[in-house]
Formats: sequence, structure tokens, C-alpha cells
Amino acid sequence: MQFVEFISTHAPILILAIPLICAFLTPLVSRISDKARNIFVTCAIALSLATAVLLALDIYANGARTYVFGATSPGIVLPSGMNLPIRIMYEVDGMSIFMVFISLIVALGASIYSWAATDKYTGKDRYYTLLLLMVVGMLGMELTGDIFNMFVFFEILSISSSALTAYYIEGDSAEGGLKYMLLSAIGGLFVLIAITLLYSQYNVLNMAALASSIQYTTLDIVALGILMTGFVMKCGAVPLHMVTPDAYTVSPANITAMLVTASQACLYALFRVSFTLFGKSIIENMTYGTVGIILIVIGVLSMFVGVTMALPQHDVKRLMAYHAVSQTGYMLLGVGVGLAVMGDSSQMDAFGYKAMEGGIFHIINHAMYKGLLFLTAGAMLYMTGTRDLNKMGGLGHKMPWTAGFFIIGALAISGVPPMNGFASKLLIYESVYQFSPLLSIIAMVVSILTLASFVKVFHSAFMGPQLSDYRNAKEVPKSMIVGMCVLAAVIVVFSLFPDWAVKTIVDPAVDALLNNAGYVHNVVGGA
Amino acid sequence: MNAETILELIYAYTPFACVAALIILGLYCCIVRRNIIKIILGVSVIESGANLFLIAHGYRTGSVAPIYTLSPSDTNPLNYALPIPQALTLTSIVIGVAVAALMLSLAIHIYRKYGTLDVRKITKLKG
Amino acid sequence: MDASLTLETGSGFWTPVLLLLGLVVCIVLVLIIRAFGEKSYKRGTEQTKPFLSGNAEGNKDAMHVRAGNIYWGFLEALKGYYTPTVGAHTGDVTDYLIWYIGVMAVVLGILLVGVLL
Amino acid sequence: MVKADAVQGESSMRMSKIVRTIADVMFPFAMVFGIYVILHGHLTPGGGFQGGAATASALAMLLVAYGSIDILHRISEHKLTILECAGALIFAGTAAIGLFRTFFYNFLANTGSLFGTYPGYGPNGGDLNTGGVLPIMNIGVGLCVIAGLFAILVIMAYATTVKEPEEKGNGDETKGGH
Repeated sequence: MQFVEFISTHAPILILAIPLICAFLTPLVSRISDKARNIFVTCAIALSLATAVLLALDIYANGARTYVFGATSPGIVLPSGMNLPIRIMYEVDGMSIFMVFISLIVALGASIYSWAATDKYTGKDRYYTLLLLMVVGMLGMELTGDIFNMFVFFEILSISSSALTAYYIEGDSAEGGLKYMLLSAIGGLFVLIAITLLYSQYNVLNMAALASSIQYTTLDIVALGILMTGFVMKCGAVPLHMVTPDAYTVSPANITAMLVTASQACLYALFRVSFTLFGKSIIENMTYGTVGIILIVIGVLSMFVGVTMALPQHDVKRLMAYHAVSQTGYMLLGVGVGLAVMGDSSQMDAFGYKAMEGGIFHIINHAMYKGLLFLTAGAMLYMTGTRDLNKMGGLGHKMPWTAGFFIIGALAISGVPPMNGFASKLLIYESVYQFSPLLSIIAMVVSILTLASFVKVFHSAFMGPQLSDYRNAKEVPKSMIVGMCVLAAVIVVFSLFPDWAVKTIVDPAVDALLNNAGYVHNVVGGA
Repeated sequence: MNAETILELIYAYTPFACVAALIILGLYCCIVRRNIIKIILGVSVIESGANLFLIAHGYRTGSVAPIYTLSPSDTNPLNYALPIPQALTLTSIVIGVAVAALMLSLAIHIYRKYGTLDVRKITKLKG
Repeated sequence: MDASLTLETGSGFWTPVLLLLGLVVCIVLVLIIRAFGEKSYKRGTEQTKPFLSGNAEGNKDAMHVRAGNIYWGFLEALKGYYTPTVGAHTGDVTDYLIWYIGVMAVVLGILLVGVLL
Repeated sequence: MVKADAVQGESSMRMSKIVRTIADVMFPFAMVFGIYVILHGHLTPGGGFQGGAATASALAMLLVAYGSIDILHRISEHKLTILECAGALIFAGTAAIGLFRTFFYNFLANTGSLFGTYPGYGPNGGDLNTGGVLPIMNIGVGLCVIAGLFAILVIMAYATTVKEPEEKGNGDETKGGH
């Protein structure tokens, strides 16, 4: 019992510390055997997930938690005599833990998948170290309550993910990795400049303390713009999406699935900045509409350009990458509508809350089905040795499991009832319709085009007669199927019980984003 | 406004002018130059600008280094330079080293595969 | 948790289990109707071969409609949209940077103007 | 894994005898300086990363003088990886020991034991035996940075000497924390 209490007290850091320490143990463990290392890495992620569940139960019951590093006890936010926090601290609320679930579930599926998917390559100990570091980067961004710490983890995430994108130098992967790294580096530097702008005015880096003291001066507005653009670029929204398809195309399939969650970690950072950090000041200065409309415009552009660019692609992963861009647009649209009416409580109650519910529910749905789709694309690549849809055909005869998972993912992403994608899109359609009917109609058209392009993939890859090139194709190894199963199982659960999912994990996340005063109160007190 | 105030203003704003110059130079280098190595150098220049920006906030005129044991005995505690921006700058330098190392090693691989470092020719991924 | 099977969506609701039940009913109906059909289908006979207006069936590999041919008409009709959009994605990393700086300038402009208004 | 054989241009990579001798002479001084910066990280400007970078640049001097092939005969990339991980584990492990209070808790400070004496009041030369867990973490980060940077340099130098494509290992040392 004492052990559970210990874990529960230190859960915010244990979620992060377990993958971090295991990342550096991985090269030592891999001296024993490959299998031991694979199991070790998966266990690390699973342990972290279990801790996250424990923490989530506590948070849903008792509200947000803070964890202060280096203090004599985790709860000492303000050391004696201080009225602003000086130590690095983690602040975990419903939104953070929601994103932690996404990252860890996808990482779990991807790590199991990579047991067999990487078996023809060498240098796997460093590969797994980087994979765990990537998980650490995402978790750090999502858990931290300190804006500079967020920048550090943002960079750890960029470095490890672009190193993994280019890890197996085949064809053009170095090009994709370099582009991703270059844009992330410059985006990160501008984020740092924005953080400096904030620090120079308020002498504090803690997000809650910053949020309580921000005056919305011209420098603050500049900082907000730079932060927003940086995170929008990393989450892959049009017109800054161009590096996203390039990197997603060339990376190994399980890494692509994790890149999706990496981009969502940046989406989380965007929401955190615009709702929590600047939430109070943009309401006071009545500019929530402007900020919200920026997000909506970017979201609608992403939806439309992403899906139309996906249609002519013949590289299966590039096609899916454009869909990732397009689906990011739904989240930006849903949450952007919420942001645009944030200061108006009547509109907020009428449709803003539902729109945010839809947008945030779509984040977890998208991570699961897009992860699953990328994993099936990896399975096709594993068997056929090509990403080119023009060369594929008839794989359904030999790969029934992959085909089945592909159907689940494709139906979910196209928003076909009864899949989970439909539930979150319905929330978005109905609430956005009250904000502006045109946006809702565009969202529906995009959904139809999504279905069209996945019909194209399904037809050209799985249907048709068996081709002579792939006469020897067979189902992919078991661990890859298990990895896909993890994500497919989550999709099925969310499809059958959307209300349970929304009430249990999505609503606390929405409340956490909107409850800006509570976030501040946890740290600074009073408020 | 006499000459002394103007001079003081110039002293106060010189670091920020340098920051702006470094960032603009770096961006210019990234956008106009075609060689990948030079683009990576441009990123490093922007990074120096960001670091200078951070560190410039930690200093005020006449302050001493924030080393407790080595400072003169009559130092006013308010007269120490701020240590936090220095720690932040160090962190950002570490990150910069890792980023530069990664990008340069990727550039080596690109040169092997494509036989060129010209970004206009490294466009297999497009459309 | 007060979760139920029905998701309230603001102006409507959504119950996946009801839809699934409906689907099951439909499938049962289809199967029942199918059971009334002819039972003369035999595997491996002439019956199962594809019928192409009396022409011989071509090579299996050639019969598959490849991805490049799907939606050809759609793409051809929307050439005016696709040519510039695809062309904008040059693959040149400096262009990406220009986009980034440009969008940052626009966002900053909108935010700064938003305060003034 | 980088193999030190099957390489062309071995002789051309070594510098002249003058350069090698001067590198030999300067090497201990550079090493001592780097280690000084690491060990005094809690007293003077510097610390794990700066000292590690200085030490790695001493090693880089050898790399320039002798060429990557000679260096890879002496120390394998694998050993460097293990050293790097050991450094990172010292850092993270020390932080994790503090978990009986909080992560990163400085449990050694002011206890009188190793690195635990009180810092003297007023101006003084500084006592190495202070700082609690900070020196230990500095040593961990230092090890990590030395091994990581040196591995990157060796591999990049090696990669530019050989013509056939080979599998790469790249930088993953980004221990930040402020």
C-alpha cells in the first residue's frame, strides 16, 4: 500500500523518468540479447502507461497536480518568502494526462511493431534509445508547467524524431530528416526568442505565474504570434505543412506513427499557449476572436489543401501524411471555434464547448487511426518492398490481417458510422454549423474526399487479382500484428462507447483548457 | 536630452541591435544561400542571436558575476548579474551543438546519396 | 462516471450500438433473402470465370486497375487548382523557410491589428 | 558498427610528425583543463557540458593529428556508447535517488558527508567538497558529453574518409535542464 502511495505521489515525474532512465539502459541491456532489449523497451513504455493511469485516476478525482523538482516535498510550490515559483515544476491537469495517454498508447503499439519491423537492420540499440528519448520529449512537453522546460523537450523531440526519420539511410530518408530538423531548429529558435521576450518582462518562466502576470503588451503579442507560428509549423498545418509529408514519407512506419503523436504534442503546446498562458489576457483585451479565427483559418486551409493534395499521390505513406495534415485541420477547427467564442459564455454554452469536445476527442481518435494506418502502410512496405501504390495490388489475398486493420483505420478516418472518427466529426459538424454553416459544409466535403482517397488506396493495394510480383507475399510477423492490434482495439472501444470516452477523458481535458484560473491558482495561489 | 543620455541609450540598446542583426543575417543566410552547410551555419548564427538575446537580459551595468565565494565582500546582493539567463543560454547552447551535429551528419549522407549540397537539387520529395 | 451509450452532440445524439443493431438486422434480412436464391453455383467451373463480352481474359497483372488511373478524370478536371498547389510544394527547403517567415509575419500583423481595432 | 579496417587513404589522414608531437605535448594540459572545469562546476563558471566540451576538443586535437582510423583502433565506438550511457545514468540515477523527497532533491547538501560541507561565508577560495549532488551530476554530464561529442566527431571524421555507404550513429546527447 505504501508502495502505491509512493508511486502515486511521484507519478508526474515517474511517467517521464522511467523512459528516460530506460533509454540509457537500453544499450547495456542489448548486450544480453536482442529479444531482452525489445521486451525491456516495451515494458518501460507499459510501466509508464500504468503510472499514467494511476495518476489520471487521482487527477480526475482530486483535480490538477503540481510536482516541484528538488523541493523537500513535491507540493511546495512557493518556497518561504517567495511570491513567484522559482523551481522547475510539472503541472498535470486533465489535458496533459489526456495527451500523455495518446503518446504512450501509440508508443506502445509502435514499439511492439518494431520488434519485427526492424529485424533486417543493424544498430538497433541506438534506435531504441532514440525511440525512448522521443517518448520522453513528447511526455516532457505535455507534463511540464515551465515554458523553458517545454522548449528543451521540444528540441529533444525534434532531434530524436529527425534522427529516427533518417536512421535507416535508404533512398531519400536523409533528405526528409534534414528538412524536418532544419525547420524544427528554426522554429525552436523562434520559440526561444518568444520565451526570452516573456522572461525579460516578467522575470519568471513558470507558465502559471506568467499567465497570472501577463499584461498583453506589444511584446507579449509578438511573443504570442511567434509561439503560435512555431507550434503550428511543427503540428503540420497548411501553409507550413510542407515538411510534414516529406518527413512522414521516408521515416520507418512505426516512427511515422509516433511522429503523428509528436505533432500532436506540439498541438497541445499551441493550445496550452493560447488557452492557458494567454487565456486571461486575450479575454480581457477582447482579442480571443482574432486568435480563434487565425486557428480556424489555418484549420480550414489544412483540411482542404491536405485532402486535395492527398488525392493524386501514389506513394502510400505520402498520401497518408497529407491526410494527417488534413485531420489536424479538424482539431484546429474544433478548438479554434471554442477559442473564438471563449469570452462569450452564452455562445460557449451553446456550441463552443461541444466544438472543443469534438476537436479534442478528434486528437485521440486521429492518433489511433492514423497510427494504425501508418503501421499498415509499413506492413505493405515490409512485404512488397515499395511504397508506390502503382506497383501494388492483390495484397488482400495474402495479408488478411493487414487488410482488416486497414479497413478499420480507413473507415475511422473517413468518419463512416459507427467508427470513432464519425463521433468526433459529428460533434465538430453540429457545433461548428452554429458558428458558421460554411465551415461545417467544408468539413463534410473534406470527409467525403478522405473516404474517396482511402477507397483508392484500398482498391489499388488490397483488391484485384494476385500479382505475380507478390506471389510469395505472406502475412507480416506476429509482433507487427500485435502492434497494430493495440491501436485497433482502442479504436473499437472508442467506436462502441463514444460517450464513455468523451465523459471520462475528453471532458476533463476541455475543462482543464478552459479553467485558466484554476491552473494559475494551483501555483500562485489566490488568483 | 543631452549627449550623455543618448550615449547611455546607445549602450543599453547595442546588445539588442546586435541580436536583431544576427537574427536577420542568419535568416538571410538560410533563405538566400543554396549550400546546405551554409544554411546550417545560418541556423547557428540565428542561435547565437537568440543566445545573446537571453544573456543580454541578465546583465545590468556594474554588476558582478553571480559566484558567491569569489565576489567582493561588500557586494550588494542586488548587484549580482542574473544567473538564470546564463543557465538558460547554456542549455540552449547544448541543444544547438546537438542540432548542428545531427544536421551536419545528415548533410554528409545527403552528399553521398545525391552528390551535391545544393538545396535546389535535393528535391526528391515534393508535390 | 455517468456515461451512457448515447453521445449528446449539442443539437443531436449518436448511438453506435443502435446503428450496429440495425446493421445486424439488415445482414440477417439479406441472408434470409439470399437463402431463397438459386443453388446452382459451382466452384471451379466455367461459371466462375469472368465474362468480358466473349473476349479472352487478359493477363492477371494487366487486369488490375493501378492507383495512377483512379480519379484521373477528377484530377484532369481540376487541373487549374492542382497545378499551382502541387507546384507550390517545391521540395526546396529554403522555400519552406520563406513560407514560415511569411506566415509568421502575417500572424503577427493580424494579432497586432486585432489589438488596435 | 564502424570497423577500423577496409579503409582507404590511411596514411594520408595522419598529419606530419611536428603536428603529432605538439598534439601529444598539449594533450595532457587540455585534458587537465577540461577535467578542472567539470570538477569545479559548482564553484566557478562551467560545469559538465563546458568541461566535457573542452575535454572532447582535446580528444578532437588527437583526432586531427592522427586521423580517425588510428583512433578507432584504440577505442571502439561501442565503448564510447557505453561510457555515454553510464554518464547519463549517473545523472538520472542521482536525480532518482532523491525520490524519497522529490526528483532532483539535493540529498547530500549540508550533510557533512561527501560533497556535503557547508560553503564558507563571505569571500573565500571555495571548497570543492560542497554542492551536494551537483558535482556528481556534473561528472555524469561530463562523461556523457565527452563520450557523445567524441563519438560524433570520430564518426563524422570517419564517414568523410570512406566512400562506401555505412550505417550511421548520431548525436543523442541533449541533457538539458537549467
